[in-house]
Amino acid sequence: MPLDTSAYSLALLRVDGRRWNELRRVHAQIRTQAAADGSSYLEMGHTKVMCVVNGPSEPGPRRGTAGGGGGGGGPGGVAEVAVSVVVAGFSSVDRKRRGRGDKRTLELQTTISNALAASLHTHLYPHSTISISLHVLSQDGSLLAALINAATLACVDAGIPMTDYVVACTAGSTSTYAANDETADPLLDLNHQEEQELPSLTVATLGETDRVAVLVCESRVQASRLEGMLAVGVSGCHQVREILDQVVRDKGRHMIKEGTVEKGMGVEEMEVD
Amino acid sequence: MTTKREPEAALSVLPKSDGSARYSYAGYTVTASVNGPIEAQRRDEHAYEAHVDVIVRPAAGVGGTRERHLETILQASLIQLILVKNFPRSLIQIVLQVEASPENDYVNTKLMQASLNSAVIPALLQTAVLALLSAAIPMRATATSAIVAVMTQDGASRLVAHPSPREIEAAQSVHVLAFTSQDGLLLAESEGDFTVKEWDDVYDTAKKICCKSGATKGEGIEMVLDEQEDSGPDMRQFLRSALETKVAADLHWK
Amino acid sequence: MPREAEPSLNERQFVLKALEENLRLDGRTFDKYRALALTFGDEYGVADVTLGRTRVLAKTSAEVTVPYADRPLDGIFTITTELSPMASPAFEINRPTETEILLSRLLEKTVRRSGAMDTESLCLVAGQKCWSVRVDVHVLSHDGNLTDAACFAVVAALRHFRKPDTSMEGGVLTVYTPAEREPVPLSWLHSPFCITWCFFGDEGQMALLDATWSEEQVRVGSCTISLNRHGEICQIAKLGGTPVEAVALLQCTNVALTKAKEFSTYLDKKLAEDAKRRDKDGLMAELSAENDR
Amino acid sequence: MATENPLVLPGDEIDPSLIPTHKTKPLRLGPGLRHVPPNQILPTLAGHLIADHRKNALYVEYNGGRYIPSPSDLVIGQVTRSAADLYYVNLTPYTPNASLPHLAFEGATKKTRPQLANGALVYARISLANRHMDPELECVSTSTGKSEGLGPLTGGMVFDISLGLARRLLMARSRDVGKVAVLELLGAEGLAFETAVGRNGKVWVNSESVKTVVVVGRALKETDEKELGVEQQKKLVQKLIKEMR
Amino acid sequence: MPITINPPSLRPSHRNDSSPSADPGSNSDSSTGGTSLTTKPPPDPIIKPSSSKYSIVTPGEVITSDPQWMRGHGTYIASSTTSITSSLAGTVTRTNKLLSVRPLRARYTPEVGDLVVGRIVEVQAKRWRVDVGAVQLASLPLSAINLPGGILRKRTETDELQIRSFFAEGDLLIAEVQQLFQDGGAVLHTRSLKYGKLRNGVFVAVAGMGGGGGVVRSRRQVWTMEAANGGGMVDVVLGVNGYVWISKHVEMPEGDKGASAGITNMEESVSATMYSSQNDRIGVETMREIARLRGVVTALVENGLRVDEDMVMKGYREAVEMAMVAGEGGNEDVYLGGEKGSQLAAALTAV
Repeated sequence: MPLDTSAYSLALLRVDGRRWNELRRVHAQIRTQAAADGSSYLEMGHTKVMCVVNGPSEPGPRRGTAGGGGGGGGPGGVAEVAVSVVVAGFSSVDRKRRGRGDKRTLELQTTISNALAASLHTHLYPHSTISISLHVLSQDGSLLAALINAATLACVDAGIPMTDYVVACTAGSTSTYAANDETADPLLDLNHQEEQELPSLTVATLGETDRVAVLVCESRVQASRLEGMLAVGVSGCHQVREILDQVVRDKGRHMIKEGTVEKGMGVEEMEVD
Repeated sequence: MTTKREPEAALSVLPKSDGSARYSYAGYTVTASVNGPIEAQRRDEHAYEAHVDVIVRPAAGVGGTRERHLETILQASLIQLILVKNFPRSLIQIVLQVEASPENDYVNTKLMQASLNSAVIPALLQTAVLALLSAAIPMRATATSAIVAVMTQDGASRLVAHPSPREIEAAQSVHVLAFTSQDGLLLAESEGDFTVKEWDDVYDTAKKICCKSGATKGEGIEMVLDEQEDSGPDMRQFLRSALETKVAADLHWK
Repeated sequence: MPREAEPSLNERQFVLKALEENLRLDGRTFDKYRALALTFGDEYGVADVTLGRTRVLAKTSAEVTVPYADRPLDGIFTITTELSPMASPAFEINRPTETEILLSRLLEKTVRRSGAMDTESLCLVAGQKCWSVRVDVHVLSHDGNLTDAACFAVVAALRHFRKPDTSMEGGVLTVYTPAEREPVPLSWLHSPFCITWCFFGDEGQMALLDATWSEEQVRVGSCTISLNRHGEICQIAKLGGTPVEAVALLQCTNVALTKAKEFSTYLDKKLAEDAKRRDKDGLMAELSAENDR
Repeated sequence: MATENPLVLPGDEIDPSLIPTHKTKPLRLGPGLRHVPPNQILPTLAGHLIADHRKNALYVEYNGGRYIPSPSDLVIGQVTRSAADLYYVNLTPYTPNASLPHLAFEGATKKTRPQLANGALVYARISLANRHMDPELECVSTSTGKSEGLGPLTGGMVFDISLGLARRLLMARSRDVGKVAVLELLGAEGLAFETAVGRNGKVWVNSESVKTVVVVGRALKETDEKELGVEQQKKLVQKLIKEMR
Repeated sequence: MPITINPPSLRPSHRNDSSPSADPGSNSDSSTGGTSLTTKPPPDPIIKPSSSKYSIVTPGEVITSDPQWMRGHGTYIASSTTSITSSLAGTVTRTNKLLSVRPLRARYTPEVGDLVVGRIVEVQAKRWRVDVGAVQLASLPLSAINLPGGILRKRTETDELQIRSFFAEGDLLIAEVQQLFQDGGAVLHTRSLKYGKLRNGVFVAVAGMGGGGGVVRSRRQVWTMEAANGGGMVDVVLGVNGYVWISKHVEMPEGDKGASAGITNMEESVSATMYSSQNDRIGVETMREIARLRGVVTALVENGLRVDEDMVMKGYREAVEMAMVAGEGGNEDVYLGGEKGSQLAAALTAV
């Protein structure tokens, strides 16, 4: 079904009523699975994903390769970040099943693993593995972004040291690549329908910086429009970071109030010293 | 395209392999790489000899049963040449990449591949031997190979050495033979209908092609073949000259 | 399958130290490619690309088949990349490595998804017969920057390719052999090229084009940008790795555009040269064929 | 009459006139030859057959292939991991590791032994090589107890070269016999650097200046790949020195 | 070429929800709702202004850029700055000049002297590899266990050969952390009568250290209690690593009277059964009470409460009470999941 982009120029509203720079509703929770070391559930609009983190831990002897000194971990004495993504058959309209060897899924896994490995302090955990399993329950665009955000949250929950949150969102442009339209506006956080029709890219930044960990563009677009899209994407990432950070803080405060965590040093007390 | 009548070879063409060769003749172009001796996988490890792994990859498409069959034939021949006992528990890996096969302008591709099963063997074997020499893998001997087709024409059978794809298609039987440099029969693969007499003739013809060496070149006068040219180039001499170039370059400082 | 050797500590440190002094081991500047060479085979649709010590062979083939049920008006176009132990003993047949999957995805996105070829033109009889064009990418030698070399080889092979001519008369489809009718080229829309940047340093502040294998082993991240000479981005893939300043990425894209234009010019030149050569050959071939008869 | 140093291929018959005969010394067969009882000598490699009448030896000179460990060779290895009392050291990619005991260093005792990280380079001698066993290394001379220049290689860069060039570099008179002069020439141009050559096709180069290491590395690689003679090596060195300045 | 960064727009997001809520399930908190949300704290203040009585730091947050502090666990100094930045979500702790961040939750970090419950994962030539819920497997050297036949017996090669007869893969044990490797790996020992192989009971793994409902280091990790409803004596072991063991208490043979018999004697007499993997007969009543205790522990964890002797005992009494109230046959019902678990937790927190 083609997306009617003509309406946009009139009202400056998108199909779902958002303005160009608005995120969809982001809802997130951490500690959703008691049995895991870290877990999260995240919704970006109607894209819903779940994440479970186990580790860092040393794999048992089963995995040990021949001749290896018993133990996993990545090269160079750092922890390996193993990511598995399962896309539920019911998550999208076409209900297509994706097998294990699906290259798109494997690419998602590699991307998430490499993005997090750059922020996680993996050097603290030689010969261990941090295993992250992600489950996609519902898809409505910005899938990679949602997966990265969920994985970050779950790693925070698991108490794995990291430089900063790795946060992601998508950005697009209001007209198709063919139209060499200089007036095309950038868009933030695309849904499935927009993603199908418009050029889009996924950006992930390291926290509030402008440093880009992931940049994936799978559609044709004029190079001149990249700058605008990237800028909107980066600012979107910063917004996402605030939201995720708030989720973590709320949970933490709640735990202190319940008394399950000892209160920290008030920073004022430090000042007194 | 016209197929080249003279074989061409280049050694050590791939900088990252221990040894490699590119060989083209009669429309076939094959590139081979040899790595070894390297660590063998547990399941391939033999306590007293090296495991020789041959991988044949078609130019188009992924390898299937056809390639597995070729691999088996080549592997069996090559372990006779390589001194496998020199490297116990290790692996010698030979990868043969077919780059081009002779085109038949009168048939569309894909259809004719099935009938070409054995015709590619001489090219594969020759490339493998060259690559092994380039990788300085110790060998008992070198080998040369030839293909001979038995054609029936007006009730009389005729032998054709180095047949073209069209001739192979029309042939009654096709035979691939390989001989070691010590004139031993290394490989014989036959397809089609033929009599023992025909096979004996094929054997003689193939042996002449494979085993006439530079020194005895002049003796090939009493050829059974109608045309001198049909017997093709002197494979052994070709092999030697290919190596000569390579060794001369390697030892330029001497 | 033996594991890929890791670079020694000395190599790791030295490569980085040299880069900090603006030096590469082979004396190139940061944005310079190694010598690129393209040769076409005797057959149509075979491209042999060397980039320094990296060498990739792409071969195109076509056959008539039945279109996919959900796309009756489209032909089939596939790119297969299978890394054999020829490239490195660490690769194993039928067990795709991460390198292989990422390479295959990149080529897929760059060439196929960007609509470089008009797949509708491959349709012969709607829903019944269509051409299936496939490109097989063979990596003969892997010394870094496989992506750019492979992409160039694929595009070159496809543009060089000629498929058998066909005709439809009274509901009868005829596929002509090369002897009957001269084969025809594919319907080609634009030529995308991959340009891969590799990042080095703690914050990915150093960016290199066309990294060799030993450079790739110590990089902290990479970004492959696919562009055509019209300045259209077909695909960008920075799949994780150390975060890089957004502004630097934009600069990388600008440089990539000029490189893509260079690739495009080089390919056009090579195709023209080959066409000329073939024309001469064609005449010769016809003459000799005449003689044979 | 057979030529002086003929090309031989595996399985070729060797002209008996080329086999050196010596009254007292037994005939020694070098690399690339095998003795097939009772009295046949056959080449196993392609190369030039060389007879050394003084030592009563016969061997095949060749270049290429993978390094095969042989006792008392000097090699550059890379530590892959450490076990309870030895290091596992890799000599060439994809081959089984050699072992280097923790105590095979100069003055090493259980308490004081060099701590080598994974990925560190060592310059070592092969103390044991046997087709049925993984090779063993040492960084100390068993007779003198001294390192004699062997041990960990810190800093610098290691370059891969062909086995033939490595052999030529290790020759006592590499310039005259081995016809390789780049290192000497570069030194004569005033570059200060140190090198260690491994028989396994590796050269380690270290210098205060990163630039020098890069230039030395390029000179070696070009000499190797383009098969340069001494005169061409001179030109190459001059070109590189000019670029450098 | 600068990138323009647009200020974040207002969103109808829950995070601005500032309705005070006492519901513990809600993940919003009113008291600090508005601080430092829409603007990034300036990077250079000496002390971050955001603070409250529940001060939490999150990854990437600058704790201080005052150079007088030293960085500890859970922090890092970003390249090209001197600011100590948090790498974890947790609370800041200070030891003299050392600043560290205690995570809200993390895997168990072994410390010397910790009492842990572990499971054998791998048997090697001279040691076992034990899963204790830490980042790395702990190792238990053959030399660090009590060998049958007395404490003074020397380890022999026969022992090495029959290493599996002491502990095999999957066996559970209680041990103490004896020392730590440089990379954080733990070495265990079981050279005490209190330690050794576990049997006659049930294993529960609860989330690791650092709160969020886990076992906390406390005065007593192991105790024996009298179970209700004729369950007899039950042992509870709360491994510091979050692994819990609840089992039937087995009197040491002649243990009571032999208190003065000397340690060595006792060791010898125990040794026969020391490495047995066979359970004793356990009465139905005891099993039920063990199951109830297990239910209490999981309920505590599920509701984010501390797990220590005090809480477990209180919880157990409460659970027995609840079962009594439920009336006829209620004693049989030991299930404490879901609604009942939260009920139990509510009762405990109310006290």
